Amino acid sequence: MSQVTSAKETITYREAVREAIREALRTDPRAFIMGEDVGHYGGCFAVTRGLLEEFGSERVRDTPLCESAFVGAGIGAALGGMRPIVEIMTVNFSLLALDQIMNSAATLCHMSGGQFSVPLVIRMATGGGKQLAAQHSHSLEGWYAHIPGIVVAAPGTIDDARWMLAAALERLDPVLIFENQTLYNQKGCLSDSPQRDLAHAAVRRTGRNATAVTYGASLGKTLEAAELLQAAGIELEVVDLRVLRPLDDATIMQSVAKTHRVLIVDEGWRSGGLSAEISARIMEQAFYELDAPVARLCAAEVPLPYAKHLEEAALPQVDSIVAAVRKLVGADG
Amino acid sequence: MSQVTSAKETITYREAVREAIREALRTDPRAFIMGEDVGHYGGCFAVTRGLLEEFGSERVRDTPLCESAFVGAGIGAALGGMRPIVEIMTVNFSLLALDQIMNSAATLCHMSGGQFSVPLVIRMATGGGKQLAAQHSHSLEGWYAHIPGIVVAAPGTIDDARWMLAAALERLDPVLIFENQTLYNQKGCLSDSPQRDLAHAAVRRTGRNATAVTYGASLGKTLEAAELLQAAGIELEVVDLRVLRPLDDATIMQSVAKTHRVLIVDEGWRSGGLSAEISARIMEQAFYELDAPVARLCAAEVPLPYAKHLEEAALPQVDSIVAAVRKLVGADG
Amino acid sequence: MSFPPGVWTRERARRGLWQLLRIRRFEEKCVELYQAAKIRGFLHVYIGEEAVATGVIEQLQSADAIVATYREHGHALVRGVSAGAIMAEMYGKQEGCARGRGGSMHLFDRATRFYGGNAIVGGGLPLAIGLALADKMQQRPGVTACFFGEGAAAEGEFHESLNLAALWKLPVLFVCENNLYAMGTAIRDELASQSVAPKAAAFGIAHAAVDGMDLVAVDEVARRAVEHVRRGEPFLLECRTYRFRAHSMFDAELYRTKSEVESWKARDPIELFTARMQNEGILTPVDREEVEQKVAAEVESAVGFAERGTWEALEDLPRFVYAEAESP
Amino acid sequence: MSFPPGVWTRERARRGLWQLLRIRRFEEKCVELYQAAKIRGFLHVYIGEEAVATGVIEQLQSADAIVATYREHGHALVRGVSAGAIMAEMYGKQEGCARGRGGSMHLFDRATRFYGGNAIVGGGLPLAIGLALADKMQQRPGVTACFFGEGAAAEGEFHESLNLAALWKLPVLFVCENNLYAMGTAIRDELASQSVAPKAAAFGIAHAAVDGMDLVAVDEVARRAVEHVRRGEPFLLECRTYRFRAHSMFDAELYRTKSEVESWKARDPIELFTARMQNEGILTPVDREEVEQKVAAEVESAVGFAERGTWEALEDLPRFVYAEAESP
Ligand SMILES: Cc1ncc(C[n+]2csc(CCOP(=O)(O)OP(=O)(O)O)c2C)c(N)n1
Ligand SMILES: Cc1ncc(C[n+]2csc(CCOP(=O)(O)OP(=O)(O)O)c2C)c(N)n1
Ligand SMILES: [Mg+2]
Ligand SMILES: [Mg+2]
Repeated sequence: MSQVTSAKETITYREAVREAIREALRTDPRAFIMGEDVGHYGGCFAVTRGLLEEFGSERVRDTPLCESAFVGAGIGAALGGMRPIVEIMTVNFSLLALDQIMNSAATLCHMSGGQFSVPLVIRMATGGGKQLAAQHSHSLEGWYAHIPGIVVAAPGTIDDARWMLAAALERLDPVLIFENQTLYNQKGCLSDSPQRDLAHAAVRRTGRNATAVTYGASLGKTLEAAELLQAAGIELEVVDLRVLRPLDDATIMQSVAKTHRVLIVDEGWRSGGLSAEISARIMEQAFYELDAPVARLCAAEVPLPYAKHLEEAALPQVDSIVAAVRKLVGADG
Repeated sequence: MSQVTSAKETITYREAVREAIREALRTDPRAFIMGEDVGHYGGCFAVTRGLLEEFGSERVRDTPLCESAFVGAGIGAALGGMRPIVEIMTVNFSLLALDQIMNSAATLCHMSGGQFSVPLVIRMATGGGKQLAAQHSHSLEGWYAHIPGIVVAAPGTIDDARWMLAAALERLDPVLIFENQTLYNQKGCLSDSPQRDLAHAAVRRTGRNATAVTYGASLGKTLEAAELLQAAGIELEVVDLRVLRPLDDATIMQSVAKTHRVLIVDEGWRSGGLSAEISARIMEQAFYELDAPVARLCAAEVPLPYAKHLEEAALPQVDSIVAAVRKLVGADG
Repeated sequence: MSFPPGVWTRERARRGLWQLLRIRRFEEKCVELYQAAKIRGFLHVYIGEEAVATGVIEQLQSADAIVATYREHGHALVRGVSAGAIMAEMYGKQEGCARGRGGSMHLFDRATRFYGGNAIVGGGLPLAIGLALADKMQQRPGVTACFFGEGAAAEGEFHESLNLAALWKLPVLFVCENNLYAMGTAIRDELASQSVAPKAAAFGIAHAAVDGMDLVAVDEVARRAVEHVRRGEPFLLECRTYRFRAHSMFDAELYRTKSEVESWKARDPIELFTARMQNEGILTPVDREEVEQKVAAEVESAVGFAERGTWEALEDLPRFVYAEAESP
Repeated sequence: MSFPPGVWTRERARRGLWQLLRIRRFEEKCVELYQAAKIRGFLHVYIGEEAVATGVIEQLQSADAIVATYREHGHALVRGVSAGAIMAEMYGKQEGCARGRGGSMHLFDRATRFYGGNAIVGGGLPLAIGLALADKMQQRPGVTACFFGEGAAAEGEFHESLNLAALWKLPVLFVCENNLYAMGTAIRDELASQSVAPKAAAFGIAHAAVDGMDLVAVDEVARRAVEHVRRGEPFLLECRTYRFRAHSMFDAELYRTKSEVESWKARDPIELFTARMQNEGILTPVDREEVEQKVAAEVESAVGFAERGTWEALEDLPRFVYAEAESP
């Protein structure tokens, strides 16, 4: 297991998450990680590889298959003074634990009149693009962001993969962290100024002509699209939401006030997704700034199919982002 | 058990649902109902009272507490040629079955390339207003409307309570019917022209000055508000969505084109709720018709509290609807 | 059940009777107050089952934890949550043990490690697993007692939680309150096998079934069960009991006969215990009278406390959705 | 396992061998094609476990139903889903048995009542309950066979489904493929009790455990189990087996030793069965050779079929989200 701490080495998103977990386990005796195959297998996406050897099976705890019980056990352990990091393999399986998440984790603080809090982190992989079909590919993080009482984070960069967990563990509330499966192999450098921030969106690229609001796996695609658009003389500002609940309205509205045109790129399904919320907030808070209706580019409303060409067509891609921005700024006619 | 079939008698919403179930059991030998306490207890909201005696315990089937398994069994029975009506006591408990609903019911048709379909109806109570606190009161129907592969219906009138089930049973897709718990005691007459429609929104009141888009329990409150507003010279058009997935855009946009001002009233939480989707669609389809930004009046983003005054404050009420409309039309200065 | 010598001193017997009566009289008052519309929402009373909470919780120490269901007034009372705070909670007052946000189904009390008040059937079981895991990982000697009905034993979380408790050797006392019905569904329609305790065997978990109407019996078996758990292994205790009243305030009781109910009332845990203690010469009719008076005063004072309570300000509605301060 | 006379005619033995080999050779080809990037997504092979699907499914009739997991190529093949349609599915072609929408984990076939291909562990169990309920309510004599791993036995749905099957006396054959691991988690870390069959006892469900590497044994026990189910009661059959390959194509196999794998390979179900049948004089080396050739031809033809397949048009992406026509 290589030690990756220098800011200047290239590391993968996977390694960044692993370092974050390792740091938590090293620095906080209350922290432990549990989930299916986090130990002996090394994590279904190899995120936790090596941690069992370093921290032992109490703190890197393999669970049987029982999402509801081990998420609930995470809630209970948090109530009992621990700082559990629960890993659910992928978001589709988290539905088995949704009762615990919504009816317990998200409500206990309020229901108890503030006596109890649930400092629990739940990490899970999300998203399509790996041909894993309709029971392993959905992007439900935006949907989770509907639930009061939880915080929802979606690290889209190596830095956020590295530092958001620490910020999450500092909170006393349940924080869900969604790691897009297509990002694990992404390589990059850690920046010199770690941002342990769980409150703000980030402008990843500035531009004058239009704003793209996005997060997670679409961030990279959108930045690529911005590059292509630049060549065509269209300057796209790219806002990375980072945190899906609570949303950082100020950063979004600032960008709207600057560009007056907005495209939301979201790998979740369109109807009732996070993209709708952002559009609605812009409607409410920046209606008179708009030069054109806010546009959305989302996943097709289908259970994601296996076949590569169908799956690709179902998700936002660089070319469809380019096309949507061009349409938004009226570059096509 | 009184026979309620004449259109002119007054019946309750509860009785209307019961009649709908009875009709299904009488006319289709494949239909049966199952769920917790639908039989001997008579249904937790007394909806199914008397049906066990009439149809026997095979077709009015009490289940143990096991939401995931009995919803999954409904899916399997539908695959096997039956027409199950599954009752989940309230929407909060449906989270225990969400894996079956999203990962199986909603995907099987697509995943099997159209070979299988799941003609299943799932009914459940939804909504707050009865001081049942944070594990029995939420309005998640709009959230469910995010899921491709299912149909979501929310009968807000006695007629719809009576006739939507038949329309649902005619479909080969999973249909979720959400009955707001505060409506069961509502009384009214059945209209002469039963509408077995599962595709259209309905304009429940016409008006020139603004449109309120709503459904379910807020429908009555909104109509009351319209009455009050009328007295103040403000004509509110009231659109009852009826079906939350798929949404009937045409009816909404027609009303927008007429009034140019829209308030969405939704007892679901605001962020990422159905209200956002409607606002976003109006943004996309009727932006240039708008004289003011679309406004939303939703549930406060809290797990619903027990105390009456707190719960009331957390939900849209007649006076808050009136105030929101007045603000929308600029009646307050 | 044999009568172990020395266990039931007069003091202890008075205390046992006191706990039983506190629950009974408190809940009788709740029903009255429900009819007077002072209490709303769902109200599930425990009348008939008092010996279970009393017999089990009296074995616990202050560092132990409790997870209960929506039928938990009795558990909260025996545990030492103040009757006034419970009543105020049901009134929806700010002085309630959940500041009026929980109501009857969601009593909470940090001071006594009373973790609710869970109204999702079976939902408390995983929480208990986690609480016990936290105790174990922090080398604290605590026991977590988790109460649930036989109806909950059909839920998958029951199975998942037992498996985790056994695999991880967690100090959880599972207390199944088998009152033969889940709402209106009789146990024969709920569970393929009609007793719950043997289900623990499938996980290698120690277990016992006991007459839940008999405080002496529950007390004895629960003591041994708690000792077992304190040594670091789970235990499942099934208490066979019966609820004398309707499931909630919205129950026409179509599913059982009056005579069945009456036959169980003949084994009222309070009368059983009183008679037994009087027969053994441990208590006298005067003890009963005195305890009744003490209890009546406590209930009256709880109602007074609730009546005098205040309403949480509306602007505080959004509080506690997220934590306000570092917890200890 | 005694060798019941007359069961294994030459014809039947050749057929058994043929089914075993079809799975083995088909999946060996799949692995090759995965490495060649013709197949993508998750691919879970059944190599080592072939005697289970073969031994069980050969007992079923055409009106029976099957629910399987993501490790289901073998089950689909034995059931009679065409190898070409399965391979085309893994290629993502329109001619695939799920029109390319499912891939390896989601094989479906209406004609043979093959209900998937479920990739939520435990998720198929309730479906099987419902299919069996539908058969029972419609007075059809069908058996529903539901396959799942020992890992699934930790999920709550296992418990819930067994309870329903027992309560409602449903014709479900639960087949637990106990291959000792759930991905990389060994059974001792998954289940408090290391055998699955006795869990059925907690529900009063008839059960048996069998050596899943021995086709003769599985065949015999499965026949009796299916007869039992056809009389209208559930049965749980645990097959002790082992997967020779990695869990999926993304598995470094850190959790088990090479020597453990080798020791199981010494009990390869195909070699065991071949040797046994040859020892008994039922089959000859020539039989094996001929069957191998037949199988090789089938696999080759399946690949050809998949290669020649076509891509679903992009505009058909939204199809089948909702049903297109009345189902029979
Ligand atoms: C998951 C879930 N399903 C259904 C309900 C509705 N419900 C409340 S209590 C109850 C019966 C529970 O029976 P049991 O566990 O035996 O407890 P008892 O009420 O008899 O004490 C039901 C069905 C619920 N609260 N939670
Ligand atoms: C609900 C759920 N949780 C986790 C997974 C990821 N996963 C896929 S297979 C598997 C192991 C299952 O083990 P077992 O049931 O024994 O079947 P086997 O793979 O050994 O045949 C896991 C954890 C999943 N698909 N579904
Ligand atoms: Mg009960
Ligand atoms: Mg396995």
